[in-house]
Amino acid sequence: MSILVNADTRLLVQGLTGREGGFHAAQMAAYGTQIIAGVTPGRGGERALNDTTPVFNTVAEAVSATGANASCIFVPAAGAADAIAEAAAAGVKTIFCITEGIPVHDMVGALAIVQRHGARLIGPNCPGATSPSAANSGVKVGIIPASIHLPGDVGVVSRSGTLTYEAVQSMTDAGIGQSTCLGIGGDPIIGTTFRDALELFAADAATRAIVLIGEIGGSAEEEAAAWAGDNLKHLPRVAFIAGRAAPEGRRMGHAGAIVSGASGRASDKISALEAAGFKVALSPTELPRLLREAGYAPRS
Amino acid sequence: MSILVNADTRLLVQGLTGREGGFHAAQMAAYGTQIIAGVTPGRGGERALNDTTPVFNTVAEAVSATGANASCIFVPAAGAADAIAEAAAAGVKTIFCITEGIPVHDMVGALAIVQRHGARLIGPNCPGATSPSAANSGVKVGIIPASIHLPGDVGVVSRSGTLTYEAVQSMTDAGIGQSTCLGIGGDPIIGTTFRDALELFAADAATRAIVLIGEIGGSAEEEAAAWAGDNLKHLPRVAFIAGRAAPEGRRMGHAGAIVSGASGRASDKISALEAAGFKVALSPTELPRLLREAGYAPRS
Amino acid sequence: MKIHEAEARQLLADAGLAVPDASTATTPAGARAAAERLFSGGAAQVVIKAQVLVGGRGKAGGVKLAATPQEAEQVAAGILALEIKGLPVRRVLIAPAATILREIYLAALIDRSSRGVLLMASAAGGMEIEEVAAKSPEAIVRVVAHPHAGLLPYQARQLGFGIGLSGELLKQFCVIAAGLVRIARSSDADLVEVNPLAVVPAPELPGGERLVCLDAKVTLDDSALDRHPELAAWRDADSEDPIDREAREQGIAYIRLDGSIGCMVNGAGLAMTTLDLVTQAGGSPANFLDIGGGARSEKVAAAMRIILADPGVKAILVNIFGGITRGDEVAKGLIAARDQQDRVVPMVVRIVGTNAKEAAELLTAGGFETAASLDEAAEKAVALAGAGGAAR
Amino acid sequence: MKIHEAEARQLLADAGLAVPDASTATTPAGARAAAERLFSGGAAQVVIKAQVLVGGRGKAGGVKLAATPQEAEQVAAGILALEIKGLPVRRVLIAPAATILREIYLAALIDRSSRGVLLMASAAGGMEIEEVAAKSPEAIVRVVAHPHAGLLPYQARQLGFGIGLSGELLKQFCVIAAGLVRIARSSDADLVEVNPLAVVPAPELPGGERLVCLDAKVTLDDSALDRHPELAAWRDADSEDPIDREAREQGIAYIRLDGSIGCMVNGAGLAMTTLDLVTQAGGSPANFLDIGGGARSEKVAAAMRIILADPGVKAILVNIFGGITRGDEVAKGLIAARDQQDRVVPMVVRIVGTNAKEAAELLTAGGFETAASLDEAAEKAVALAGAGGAAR
Repeated sequence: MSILVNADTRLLVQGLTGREGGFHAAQMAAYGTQIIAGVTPGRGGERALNDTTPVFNTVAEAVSATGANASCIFVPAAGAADAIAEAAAAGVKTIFCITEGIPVHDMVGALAIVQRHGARLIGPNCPGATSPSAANSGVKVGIIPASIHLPGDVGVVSRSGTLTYEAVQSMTDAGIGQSTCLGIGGDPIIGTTFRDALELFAADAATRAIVLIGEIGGSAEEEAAAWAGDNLKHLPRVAFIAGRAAPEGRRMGHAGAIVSGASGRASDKISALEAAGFKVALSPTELPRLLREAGYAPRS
Repeated sequence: MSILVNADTRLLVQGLTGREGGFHAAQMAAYGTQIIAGVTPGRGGERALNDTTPVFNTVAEAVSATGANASCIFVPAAGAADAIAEAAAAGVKTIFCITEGIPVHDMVGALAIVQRHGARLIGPNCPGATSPSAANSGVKVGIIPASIHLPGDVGVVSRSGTLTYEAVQSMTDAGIGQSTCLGIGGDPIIGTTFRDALELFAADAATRAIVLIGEIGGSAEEEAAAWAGDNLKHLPRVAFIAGRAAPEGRRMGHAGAIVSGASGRASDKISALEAAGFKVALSPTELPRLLREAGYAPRS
Repeated sequence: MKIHEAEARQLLADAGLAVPDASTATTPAGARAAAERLFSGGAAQVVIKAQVLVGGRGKAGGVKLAATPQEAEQVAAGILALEIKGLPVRRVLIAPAATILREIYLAALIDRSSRGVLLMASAAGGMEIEEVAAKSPEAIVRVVAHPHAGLLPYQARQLGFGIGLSGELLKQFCVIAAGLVRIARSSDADLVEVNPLAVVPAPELPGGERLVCLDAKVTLDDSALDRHPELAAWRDADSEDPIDREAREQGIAYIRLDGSIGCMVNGAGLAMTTLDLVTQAGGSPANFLDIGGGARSEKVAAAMRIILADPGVKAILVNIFGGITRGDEVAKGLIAARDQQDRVVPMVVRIVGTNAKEAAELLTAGGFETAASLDEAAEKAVALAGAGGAAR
Repeated sequence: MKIHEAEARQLLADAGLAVPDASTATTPAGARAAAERLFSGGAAQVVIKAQVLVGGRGKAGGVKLAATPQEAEQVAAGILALEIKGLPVRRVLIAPAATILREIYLAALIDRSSRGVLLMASAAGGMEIEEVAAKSPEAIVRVVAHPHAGLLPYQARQLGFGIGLSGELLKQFCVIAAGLVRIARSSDADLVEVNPLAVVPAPELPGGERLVCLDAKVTLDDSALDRHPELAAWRDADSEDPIDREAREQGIAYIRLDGSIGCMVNGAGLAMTTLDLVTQAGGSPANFLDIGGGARSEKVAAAMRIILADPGVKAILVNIFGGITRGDEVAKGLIAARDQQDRVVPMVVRIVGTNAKEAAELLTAGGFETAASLDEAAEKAVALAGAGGAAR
């Protein structure tokens, strides 16, 4: 049906009473997401989202009172790693962290706690995930604009925010819909990698093609390609890598986007993806054409 | 066949070149245990146990060179928790720690690392385990004297050292043999609890009765009894609790053996065990008689 | 190792927690001087507290208020003359008396079941936690700290919200809770307890209240004292019995009891069992004594000295199950010890296991009474102690 | 944020690691005075090192020896007159020259793949680790520190044995390796590198050798600087371009490049893509600029100022995909910015997503050149930049 978020997602929003959290929670609810609880320490007992949604002091209380099974975190950077740990320890299994600017050592600790509790983190510094759905209302968690989506069967995974919107919009404009569109975040230390996302898509019966949108820095695209070469043969797959024109040694906005020495170059990533059977676009607008060339046809 | 140690045990000894480690390793080998490696940082490249056994600087090297699957630790207290972590991180799944006097906060950390790597720790401050075997040579790991054992089918689990020997000797003298005899250690924080041991015995086809030897302090006996009441109905079971005459508030030798306020009393443990169908002896020498009264008969 | 309130407060203060300024004194005059400082610093009343390593000092008259330096001196003189549960009061702590609005209980302790550092908090401070646990167990909130990272912020909040705190008090509570875990970890403490953690007026703060640690109890892990020489120096050697000190220095676990049968055993579990069987046989043990594993003859002789230092001992039971410990070593130690002894008491010896045969020969040659089983040894010891075997 | 060697050495020394005594100077006379101190302290030679935040200073003549205070003054004068990779040398470090027996590489860094702090060590110190990785990757030993407990003792030993150390040197190595992880964690550093970690003679020690940290490179996590004001104060504001500083203070990610087309984009990935497409269309970008999410009109105006401060800019491409960012806000900012501008350069604007329609109306009313797709916008920008669109 989709990956990570679907009609069974019972979402709690950490930071629901904040400006960002409140705004995007309303957007999510309007798209069809079940938002069943909020957590803001010190605001327990209030109600939010036009009085529809209870707010709790702790995630543990929220989970025990509402049965939330996913969380979306809009907590400021200084407290976000703690919010992630709190969600994992309370038994939330799917945790999206939208917050950007979390100190990287905080993330090392938070991720270890996530793993210890058998949870999954998406992000931080990520736009979230949307699973548009033709059958019933779609579900989105995070900040991806609802308007760009079309229900369909192409899985999209990306390290960046607005670039993803650009790519998805071009697909939607070309009549190519998405099973799930997932932003994994641009930080050096993230919970869900490209490879993890590909594994999820590979196991999802509703996903019939893959779009991977990477960028310079690190080797996550290469690692995903190495896995995909052996395990993703059955799916048409295309990719785009941002940063071909980026100079060495300069951090291009994202904390993770930096070419250092021989590692992290766009050219290496493109080669690795092509070797794994990905068609690699030179512009996001080429993605629909390449998908078709890779053998993908939208179901009519 | 037995629990924890058996003919497949490929043992490495951490601290093999020390006085204690060398002495007990020789005893284990004489009993039939396969000792395939030793680890002493800085002594890598030497050979020990009459030149039969290679010594390595690190557990990782030892495991990769020899395929060791269990470890017995005789490292001094200041380094023992680190030795436990090293064994777990190197992939050793069954780790016995004989060392006593390890700071308890060190054990909190070491146990978390053991769990993170999916390993099992027995001890610390424990005498180890022996699986006597009629079919082939027995296997013992730790410091339990070989002479007290008789091959058989009663599982023995105990928090103490010499008291265990006393109990096992009385069984052996009465012609009642053991499947495995396990000392879990007398410290407040230990890797394998009474309940864990009972679960292992319950799943072992070669164990047909249980002897549990507890003592004052904590509530591990009560927790084991609560589990056994529901899950151990098929096995005759007897117990002995040391410390009926102990005064409140004084630590009786073992760091774990203390009656504090309303908790840790012998009388509560005895009640809990009796409620779970254990026959409770007033002296270790009564155990053979009570085993028979509980319906156990040695196979002839 | 237990440490006194005064030192426990210092650990808290060193960790940056809110602990009222206090001094200690060993004389009434010293207490008066300390009180004078506090009164001139603005205190309306002072509290004078006996520094003894047992509970219940309040009920025993060891905690009193004073409104003037003169009164402080008199009160201190009274307390310094007390003996509480057998322990003389050698030092008092003098602190400003606080206006307590509410009392909270908070402790960090090593917990066996969760195998970690457990935080316990209750809005019902001031009383013993065992009492709260018995009366209203639901009033106790528990959280297990992260095994390596200590108390995480969300865990501290969980505790604080759990006992009904909010706002400024919650923030202060979180700092204190995390601090207790930090102290437990950095000092290798088994227990760091603040009771009461008091809510006191603080007109300068939003909410008008703040938290202060009015009493503190810390127990250090004996196994870790080697790496904390500065804490080990806090051992209250004055209040330690000389015999207890010798046992500690010899590595012998010794606890004096009230009976007449001295016991020497190897292994804590077996030693407890020996006490149980002596009691069951109608006798009364004079001590718990574990000579440990692999004990040599010198240690056996030391153990004998320790046992005989108790004038109540009328008979001795030696029970050794040789594993690491060699039976013949113990037998030699017993023979040597008997030769050095001033006082002769009847003795029964049971040695089995490693080198038991050699031991038996030595003992027989030495004319010792022996026993084959532990039950038999206990019965013989009770008989040897004779009418004196009952409790003194 | 990169910090200079001098400050990096201080972090190491503060953590108790073996770092030779050193001073810094901003004048030749200061260097002479520092050298005099070292010579009178017993140094046979001193090394004078340019403090610049780029690699390769040795090859650029920024590291030199001196045998007398006079020579140190002359050498320092020469180095202080250098410009290395475009950066003027404003300060030198003066340290005693060591007798190096062997060089080791050791670093603690944030590692994406293992999602932890990775320790890398190599017996081939002195060269860049990338070079070692290319030539003999098997010579690099790696260990990932525990996520909360830091480098565990066994992990430090694994590293040390892995690069062939033993005895006294191994012990020292373990202390230093654990220290680097401690520094990385306590300072929120992405990288703490010691290269070379030198083996030097130490006749006083068993083995006759010891380890000293002869150079240090530390990069701090920008996201964590707020909680380390003492480290943030080390920012080398002198060597920071005023425009870079304005961008940083405005929360705008800005990197100046060599081309003629100024770019204003929301989102790092989209900004990189915009650069790629400008390049692909035959143009040359003048900068990377990400105004971030939810930018308001004031921030748009600031971004415009920053772009136009670069005299090489001949045309501007604005590419906004509205999500959190509202297109009409950006359009208003652009209109306001144009009104404030001294310099007028041609501009093409593409705004899609949230409030794109309102934005389009504003832009059309304002007479802006617009584009529907990113590809079209890139082509128009290249055309607007005209002949000047090639690299300057």
